[in-house]
Amino acid sequence: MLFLIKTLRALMRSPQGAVGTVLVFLLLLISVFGPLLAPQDPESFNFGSRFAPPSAEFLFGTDWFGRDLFSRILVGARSTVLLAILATFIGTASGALIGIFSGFVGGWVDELIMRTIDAIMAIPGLLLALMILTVLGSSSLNAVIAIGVAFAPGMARISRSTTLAVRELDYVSAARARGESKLWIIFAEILPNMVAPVIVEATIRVAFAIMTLATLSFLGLGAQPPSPEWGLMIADAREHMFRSPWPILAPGISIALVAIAFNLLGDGLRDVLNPHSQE
Amino acid sequence: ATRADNTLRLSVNITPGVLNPMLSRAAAEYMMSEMLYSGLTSLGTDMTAQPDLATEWSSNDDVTQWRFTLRQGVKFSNGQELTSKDVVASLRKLLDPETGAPGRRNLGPIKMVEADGDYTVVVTTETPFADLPVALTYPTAKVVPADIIATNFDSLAQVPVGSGPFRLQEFRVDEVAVLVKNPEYFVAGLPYLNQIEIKTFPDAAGSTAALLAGEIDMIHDVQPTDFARIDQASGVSGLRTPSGRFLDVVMDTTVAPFDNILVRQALSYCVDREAMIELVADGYGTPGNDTPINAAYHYYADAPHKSYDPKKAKTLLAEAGYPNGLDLELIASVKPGYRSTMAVVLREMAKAGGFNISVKTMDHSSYLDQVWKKGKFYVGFYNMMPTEGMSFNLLFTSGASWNETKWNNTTFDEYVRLADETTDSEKRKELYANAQSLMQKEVPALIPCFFDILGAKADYVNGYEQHPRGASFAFHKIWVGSNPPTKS
Amino acid sequence: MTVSYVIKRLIYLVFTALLVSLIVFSVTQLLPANAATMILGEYATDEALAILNSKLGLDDPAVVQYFRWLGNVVQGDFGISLRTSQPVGPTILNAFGRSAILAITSLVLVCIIAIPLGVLAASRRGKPTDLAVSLVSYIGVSMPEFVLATLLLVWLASPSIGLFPASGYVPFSEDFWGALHHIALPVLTLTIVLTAHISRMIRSEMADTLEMDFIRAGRLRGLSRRRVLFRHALRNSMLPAITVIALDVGYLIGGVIVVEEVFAFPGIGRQLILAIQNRDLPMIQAGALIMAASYAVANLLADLAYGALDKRIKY
Amino acid sequence: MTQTMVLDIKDYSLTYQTQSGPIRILENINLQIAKGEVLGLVGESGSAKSSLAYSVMRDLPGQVELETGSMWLKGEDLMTMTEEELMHRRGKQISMVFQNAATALDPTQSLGDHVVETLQAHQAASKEDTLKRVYELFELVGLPDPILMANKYPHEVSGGEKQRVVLAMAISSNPDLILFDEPTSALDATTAVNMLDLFAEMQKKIGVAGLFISHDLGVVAEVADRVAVIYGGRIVEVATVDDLFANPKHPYTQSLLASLPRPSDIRNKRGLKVDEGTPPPRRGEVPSCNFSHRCSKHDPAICDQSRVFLEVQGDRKLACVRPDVAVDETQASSSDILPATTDVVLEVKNLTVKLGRTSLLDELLNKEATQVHAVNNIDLKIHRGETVSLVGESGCGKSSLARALVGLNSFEGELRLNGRDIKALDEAYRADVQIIFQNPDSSLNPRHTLETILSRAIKLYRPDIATDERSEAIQKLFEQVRLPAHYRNRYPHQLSGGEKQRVAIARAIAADPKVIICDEITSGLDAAVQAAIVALLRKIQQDTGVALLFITHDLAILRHIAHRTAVMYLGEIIETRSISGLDHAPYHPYTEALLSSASSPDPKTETRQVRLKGSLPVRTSLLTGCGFESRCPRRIGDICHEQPAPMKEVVESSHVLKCHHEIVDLEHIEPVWKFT
Ligand SMILES: Nc1ncnc2c1ncn2[C@@H]1O[C@H](COP(=O)(O)OP(=O)(O)OP(=O)(O)O)[C@@H](O)[C@H]1O
Ligand SMILES: Nc1ncnc2c1ncn2[C@@H]1O[C@H](COP(=O)(O)OP(=O)(O)OP(=O)(O)O)[C@@H](O)[C@H]1O
Ligand SMILES: [Mg+2]
Ligand SMILES: [Mg+2]
Repeated sequence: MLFLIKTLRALMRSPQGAVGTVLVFLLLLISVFGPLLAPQDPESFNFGSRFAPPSAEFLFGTDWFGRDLFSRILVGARSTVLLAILATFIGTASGALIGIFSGFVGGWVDELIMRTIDAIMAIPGLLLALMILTVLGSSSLNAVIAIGVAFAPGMARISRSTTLAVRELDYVSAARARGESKLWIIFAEILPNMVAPVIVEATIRVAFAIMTLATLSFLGLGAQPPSPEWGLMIADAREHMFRSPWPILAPGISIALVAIAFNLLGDGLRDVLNPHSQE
Repeated sequence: ATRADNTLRLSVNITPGVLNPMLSRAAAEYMMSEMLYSGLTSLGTDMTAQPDLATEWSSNDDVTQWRFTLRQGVKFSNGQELTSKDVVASLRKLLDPETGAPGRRNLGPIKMVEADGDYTVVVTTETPFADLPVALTYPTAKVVPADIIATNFDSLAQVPVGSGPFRLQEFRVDEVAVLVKNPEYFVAGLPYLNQIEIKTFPDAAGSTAALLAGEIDMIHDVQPTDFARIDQASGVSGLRTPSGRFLDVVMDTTVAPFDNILVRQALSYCVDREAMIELVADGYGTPGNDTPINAAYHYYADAPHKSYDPKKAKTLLAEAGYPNGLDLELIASVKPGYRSTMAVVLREMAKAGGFNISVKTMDHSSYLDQVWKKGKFYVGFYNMMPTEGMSFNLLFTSGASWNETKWNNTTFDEYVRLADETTDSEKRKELYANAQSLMQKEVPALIPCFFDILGAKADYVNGYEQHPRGASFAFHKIWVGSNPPTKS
Repeated sequence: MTVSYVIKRLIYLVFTALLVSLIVFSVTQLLPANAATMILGEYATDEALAILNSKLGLDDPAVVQYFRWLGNVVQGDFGISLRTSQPVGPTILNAFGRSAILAITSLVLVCIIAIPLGVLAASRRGKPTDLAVSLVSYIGVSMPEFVLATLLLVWLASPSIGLFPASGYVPFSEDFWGALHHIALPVLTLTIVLTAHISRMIRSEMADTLEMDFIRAGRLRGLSRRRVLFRHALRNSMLPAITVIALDVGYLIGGVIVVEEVFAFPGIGRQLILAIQNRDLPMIQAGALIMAASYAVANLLADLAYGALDKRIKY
Repeated sequence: MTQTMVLDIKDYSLTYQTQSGPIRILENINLQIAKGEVLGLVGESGSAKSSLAYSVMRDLPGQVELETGSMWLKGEDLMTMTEEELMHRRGKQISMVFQNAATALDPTQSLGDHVVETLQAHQAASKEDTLKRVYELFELVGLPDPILMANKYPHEVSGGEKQRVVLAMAISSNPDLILFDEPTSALDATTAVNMLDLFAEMQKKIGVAGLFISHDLGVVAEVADRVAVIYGGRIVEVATVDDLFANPKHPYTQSLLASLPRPSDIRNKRGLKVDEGTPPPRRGEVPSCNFSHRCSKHDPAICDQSRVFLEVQGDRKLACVRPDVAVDETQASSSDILPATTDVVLEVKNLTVKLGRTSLLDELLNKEATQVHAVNNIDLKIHRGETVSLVGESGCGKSSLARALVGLNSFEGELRLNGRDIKALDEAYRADVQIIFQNPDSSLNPRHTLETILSRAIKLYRPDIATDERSEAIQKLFEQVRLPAHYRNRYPHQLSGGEKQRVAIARAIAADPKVIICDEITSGLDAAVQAAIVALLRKIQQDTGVALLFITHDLAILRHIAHRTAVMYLGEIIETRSISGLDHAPYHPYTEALLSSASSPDPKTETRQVRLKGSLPVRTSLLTGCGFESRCPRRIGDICHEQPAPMKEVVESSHVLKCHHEIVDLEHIEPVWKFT
C-alpha cells in the first residue's frame, strides 16, 4: 500500500506520468460507470437523425442507424478497456511464469522452451490471434484469450531475461547457498524483483492490447454487433465512411486516446520504477 | 461507334476461383463460365428461357419429355464441333452425384438424357416438369466436350474448353482475368467487345473509386451504401433492377420455441419492413412478405404487407407461453455484410415485441459447417431463382434440398407439385398464390425485404441490360462507346 | 563471427520453421469446417462432401497429412491451393513479393525519417522539439493501423479529394507511376506507425547512451557537440536499434496484414486471411512459413550486423 | 597571487535542486593549485569530490539551484565562459581522467581514434603528424607496441591499458591542469600501483598541475604534494602530505587516519579506530561546523557561535575552532588477535572448479566446451577460531572457490567438514558453512524487510527455535551485529553500506555456523566502516569460535583480522603463510609483488617497489609450467615454463609456497617494508 502511494506520488511528478495516470484513472471510471453516464440507449435507433453531425443532442453525432455515438463510446469503453486489461493480465501472468520457470531451471528445458517461444514469436501475433479466434469462434472473450496467448511469448522472453539477470544477483545465490526450496526462490526471491519491468511492459502492452482487440473486432473476429466495441464500430462504419466521418472519428480517436493514456502511464512508470531514478 | 480498343474493364468483388463451369458457385464464376461456355438455354431478363445452343424445344403433353434441337456448326475453342453427344455427356456429368456439382438438384427431376441424332437431345423427367427449359438455364449447366469429360475432366480447372462468346487469354487469381472475343462465336456479329478484363476489387470502396477515376468501366455488384454516390457522379450511372434476392431469418420449425406457430407469427409482426429496406438496403429494395416471391416473379400474389405491430407480437408471444418475453440467439455469417446488419436491425425492432435477441456473427466457413441447415435461428441469403417453383422446391417443400426450416407442410407441397406439373398459366397463378398465402400465415422463415440488383457503369458502356436474377449477364451484347474515359 | 555460428543460426532457423509449421498445422486441425465445406459452399450434400474430402486427402489422419505436406515441401512443392486450384508456391511468392515491396519501402522510409527524428528529440531532451516529437510519436504508436488507414482513406481517397486510389494494386512492371500511386497510402500508413515506434525507440536509446560516461568524457575532452552526438551517441544507440528494428519486422508483418485488408492490397496478408477463411490449408501453411522465415531471417541479419558493427560481440 | 595559480577556486558554493528540495553540494570552497603542483583531495564517499571536479570542468550533472563564487583557470574566469569557449579549454588546457576507464571509452571506437579525435578537436594537423603524435603519446604512457594498440578496441585491452589510453588523451594537448577522479580505484592493486608510478613520472616529465581525487589517503600520499580533506561538501583541512600524515589537526582527518591500517600495525600493536559516523546534513539549516554531529570535542558554546570557515592556522589551513583539544583514542579496537585452535574445521584437497556452460546444440555438434579452470587443484585447511585470508588479483578465482564451498559452483575434489567427508552438500553442511557476499546492495533482497531476511535463515537452520521465539532470536542477532532494534521493519535500501553488511553478517551467524566465508565484504566500504566491520567479525569469532575464510584484495587490513593468509594466483594457491611472519622473507615472487603494491599512508614506512607487468591470463587448459611464469620478475628460465612448480615447506610448518626457487634463495630477499 505504502509502495503504491509512493509510486503514485512519484508518478505525478513527471508530466507523462501525471497525464497518463489521470487519463487512465478517468478511463477506468468511464469503463465502470460509462453505462450510467450515457445520455441515451447506445443501441436504440433514431430513425430521423441518421448521420447527424455532433450537436448538443448528440455530442459526437450519430451513426447510420441514428444511434448516439457519444453513448456508444461511453458504454463501449468497458468492453474495450477492461477486456484489454484482462487480456494483458492473462498474457503477462502466463508469460511471466513461463519466463521465470524457463530462466530459473535453465539447461535444455530452458532451451526447448525458448526455441518454442522463438517459433511462436516468428508467427505474427495478429495471425496467431486470428487463427485462435477462428478456432474458438468470434467473441470478445475469445479475443481476450487469443490476445493473451499471443502476448505470452513476448512476456516470457522479457521475464526470462530479467530472471537471468536477477538469478545472478547475490541474494539469489545466498538463498541457493542457504538451501531454500525452488518455489521459495522463484516466488519470494526472484518474482518480486522482476515485477517492476514486467509491470512497465504490461502497462504499455495494455495500449497494444486495446489496439489488437479493436483490430480483431475490425476484422470481424472480436466483439459481436451491435455491441459498441470501438473496433467493431469502425469496421461497421467503413461502409459509410464517405457519407459521414463521425462514426469513424469518434471511436478512432477514442482508441488512440486510450492507447496514449496507457503508453504515457507506462513510460511514467518506467521512469519511476527504474532503480536509477530513485533517490 | 465503338472505342478503338473496344475493351471492357469490369470489377468484381470476389475473385473467380473455380474455372470448371460445372463446379462454379459464385457470381463472378458464373460470369466467366457464361463468357466461355454455352448452355442449352439461357435466361432472359423476363425470366423466360431463350435459345442458346438449343434453337427450339418442345415437350409432350404431360410435360415429362422434352426435345431440344441444337444449332449446327458450333465449335468448341479446341476446334471440335459441338454435337448432342457433348450435351448428353455434360448433363449426365452434372447429374452424377460423384461430380459434386453445386447445381445438380436445381435442374428438375431429370430421369434420363439421350441424344437423338447429332443435333437433337431428349430429356425425360420423373414427374411432369413444365419449367425444364428454364431450369436448364442454371449457370452450371454448361456444355463441355464429351471426351474431356471422359478423360480429363479436372483439366477444366486450368484450361477452359467451351463455345461461349469469349475465350480466356490470361488468368491470375485474385487479380485479373482477361478474355478475348471468340471470332467463331455462333451468333454472327457477336460479341461486340474485343476484350474483357475482369479485375478483382475485394473492397467496395476501391472499385467505386476506380470507376470514378476511370480505371474501370463497370462494376458488377455495387454496395447499397455506395450507390447514391456513384449515381450522382457525372460520367457514370448506377444500374438498379428490382430482384428476388433476399435475406431470410430461418427458424427451425421442429424445435422450441419455433415449433410454436405463434412465436413465428409474433416475430413477423416485429418487422417494420419499410424501415428494414431503408436500414439494411439503404432503400434499394422492396418489402417482403415472408415468402420468397416478390414482384420480380411472374406469379407474385400481391397481398397486403404485414404491419409493424409489436403490441400484437407481445400478445401472441404471451399466448405462446412467453409472457415475459423470449431470449434468442440469432446467428449471422459475416458474408455478405448485410446479414449482420439485418440481424442487428431485427434485434432492435423485436425488442418492443418482447424478443431479446443477441446477435452472433461467424466466419463464413464456420457458418457453413455448423449453422447452415443445422442452426435453429439464423440469417440466410438467397439469390433470385428463375422460377417460383424452383425457389419453393429448393427451400420450403418437404423434400427441398435446402430445407432449412423443416416446415414440411403437405398442403404447401401439393400446391407446388401441382404447379410444377401444369402448363396452364391461370392454374399456376392460383396455386402459387395459395402457396404464398400459406407461407405468410405460417411464417416458416422471416423474409422482410428483397434487395435490388445494383451495378454501375460508365456512360459510354452500351448494350448492358441488368438481369434481375443476378446470375446472367449477356456480356456479348455490350460495346464500349466512342467517348472513352479520360484517364490520367 | 564464425562460420560455425552462422551454421548454428541456420539450424535454429530450420528448427524454427519446422516448429512454426507444426504449430500452424495443429491449429488448423482445430479449425471448424474444412476446405471441402468451403469449396462446396451452400450447395454441399453429405455425399459430395465425403467425395471431395477423400479427393483432397482431408480424411487421412492428421499425422499422415502433416508428413505428406512436409515431404512435399522438402521437395519444394507447396501443393495446390484448395480455394483456387492454382499451385500455392507461385501464388504465395507473388503475394509475398508485393507485400515485400510495401514492407521494404516503408522500412527504408522509416529509417530515413525516424533516426534523425529520434536523435533530434534525444539531443533536445525536455525542450519543445523533444515534446513535439514525443507527442507525435505517442499519437503514432497509439493509432492502430486500421484506424490510421481508414482515416487516411477518408481524407486522402475520398471522392472529393481523390488524391490517392482507395485500394488495389498495379504491378510496377505495368505502370510505374500508377503502381507508386497505389502503394502510397498503405506505405504511408505503415511508415507513420513504424516511424513513431522507431523514433521513440531511438530517442530512448539515445537518451540512455547520452547518460553514459564516455559521452561526458567526450564532451570534457573538448569534442564538438555534433561529434559527440553523431559519432559517439548515435553509433552506440544504433546497435540496440538494429535489433529492435529487426523485431519490428515481425510487427511490420502484422501491420501488413491489416493494411492489406484495409486497402485490399493483394499481398501475403490478404492471401492468408482468405486462406484462413477458406480453410485453404496448403496456403495457410506456406504463408505462415514464409512470414515466420522472413521474421527469422531479419533477426539473423540483425544479429550478424550487430556482430559486424559491435566489436565486443564474439559469436 | 592569482596570476601564478593554475587553478584558483574562490569561495565557491553549489546547490542543486532535487525533487525533495534543494541540496547543498559544495560550500565555500577555496582551493589553489600552483603550476606543477599536485593537490590531493580526499574524503569519504559522497563528500562531493567528484562534484568539485565537475564544477571545475563546468559540466554540472544536476539542476543548479544556486552557484556562487568564482573559478579561475590561469587568470580566466571559467564560470563566465560560454559553452563554445569552454569547448576550446576542455581537453586542451584542462583535462580529466575518470574513475572507470572502461566506461569512459566509446566501445565502438578504436583506442587510436580516441586520441586522434581529441587531438584534432584542438589543433589542425596533418593525418600523419597526428598519428605520429598518437604513437608518441602511447609510448609515453607505457603502452608497448603503440601501432598495434592504436588499432585495438576498448574491450580488447585490460583495465590498466585503458586507463593509460585515457591518460594519453588527457596529456595529449599539454594541458595546464589535469583532474584525476579516483583514477586507480577500479584497478587491481598491482595495476593501480603501476598507474600511480606512471602518474608521478608523467607529472615530473611534463610538469603539469593536477587535482588528484581519492577516498584512499594512502594513494594520495603517493602522488600529491599537498592534500585537501573534504567532508560533506566543505574543505576541512589543507596541508602538505607530510604535515597532514604526521600531524592531522582536524578531528575528521584524525579519525580518518586512525581508522586506516598501516603496515607497521603489528609491530606497533596499533588498533584501528572504529567510527561509523552518519554523513553530515546537506539539506535544511546550514550548520556552523558540519562535523559537529559526530565530533567528540564538539562544544556548542564554542563551535556553534558562527560559521567555521577554512582558515590559515600555522602550517596549514584548517576549519576547526578547537584544534588544540585532544581527542581520546579509546574507540580504537585492540590489535590483538586471539590465537586459533588446532582442530581442523574445513579441509579441501585437490579441489578444482571448472566454469563455462555449453549449449544443447553445441553438445550435439560435438563442439568442445570452452571451460575456464577457475580453481585448480588446491588444498586448504581452516581451523576452529581461525581466520584465513585469501588474497589475489581480480579474476584469480577467489570467488569461484568461495562459491564452490557453499554449493553455488560444482567442483571436483575432496571436501571435509569436521572430519566428515562431504559428497553432496546437505542441510547440515549448508548450516555450518555460511557465506557473505561482497556487494551488500545485491546480497540482500530489496523487496524483503530485514525481519524477513533474518527469519528465513532462522527458519531453515534453527528448527529448534519455535516460530513464536523467532522474533526474539532476531532481536538477539540485531544486538550481536549492533544494529538498532527498530531497523527490523526496514528495507535494505534504507540502510547505509556498512549497515547492510551487518545485516548480511547477522544472516550468516543466525545459523550458528562453523565457518563463514567472507567474499571481499569490506572492499566497497570507506575505511572507517571497514574497520568497524572487521572489529565486529573479530568479536563474533571470539564469542563463537567460528572460522573465517576472509577473501580480500586489500592487503593492509589483513594484519587486523587474519591468522594466516593464502595467496592465490590463476586458480592456484601459491603460498600459505601466517600473518605474524608477513613482514619477513621468504616470499613467493608473486606475494612479494602483491605486498609491495599496497599503498601505505604511513610516512614512516618505506615500501620497496616490485612491479608486475601485463595482466592476469585466463586459464582455459591446464598449464604445463608455473602459472606465474609469464609475469614473474624472478623467472629462472625454461624450467618455469616446462615444469609445474613444486610446493615447498618453509621451516615453520604452516608456511608453504609453490616455486622453483629454493627456499633459501628466497629467504635472502629484502623485506618489502622498511620501518623507521
Ligand atoms: N546530479 C545530482 N543531483 C543531486 N544530488 C547530487 C547530484 N550529483 C551528486 N549529488 C549528491 O552530491 C553528493 C556528492 O556526490 P559526489 O558524487 O560528488 O561524491 P563523491 O565524493 O565523488 O563520492 P564517491 O566517492 O562515492 O564518488 C552526494 O550526496 C550526491 O548524492
Ligand atoms: N560463469 C563463468 N563462466 C566462465 N568463466 C567464469 C565464470 N565466472 C567466472 N569466470 C572466470 O573465472 C575466473 C575466476 O573468477 P572469480 O570470480 O572466481 O575471480 P575472483 O578472484 O573472485 O575475482 P574478483 O576479485 O574480481 O572478484 C575469471 O577468469 C573469470 O573470468
Ligand atoms: Mg566520485
Ligand atoms: Mg570475486
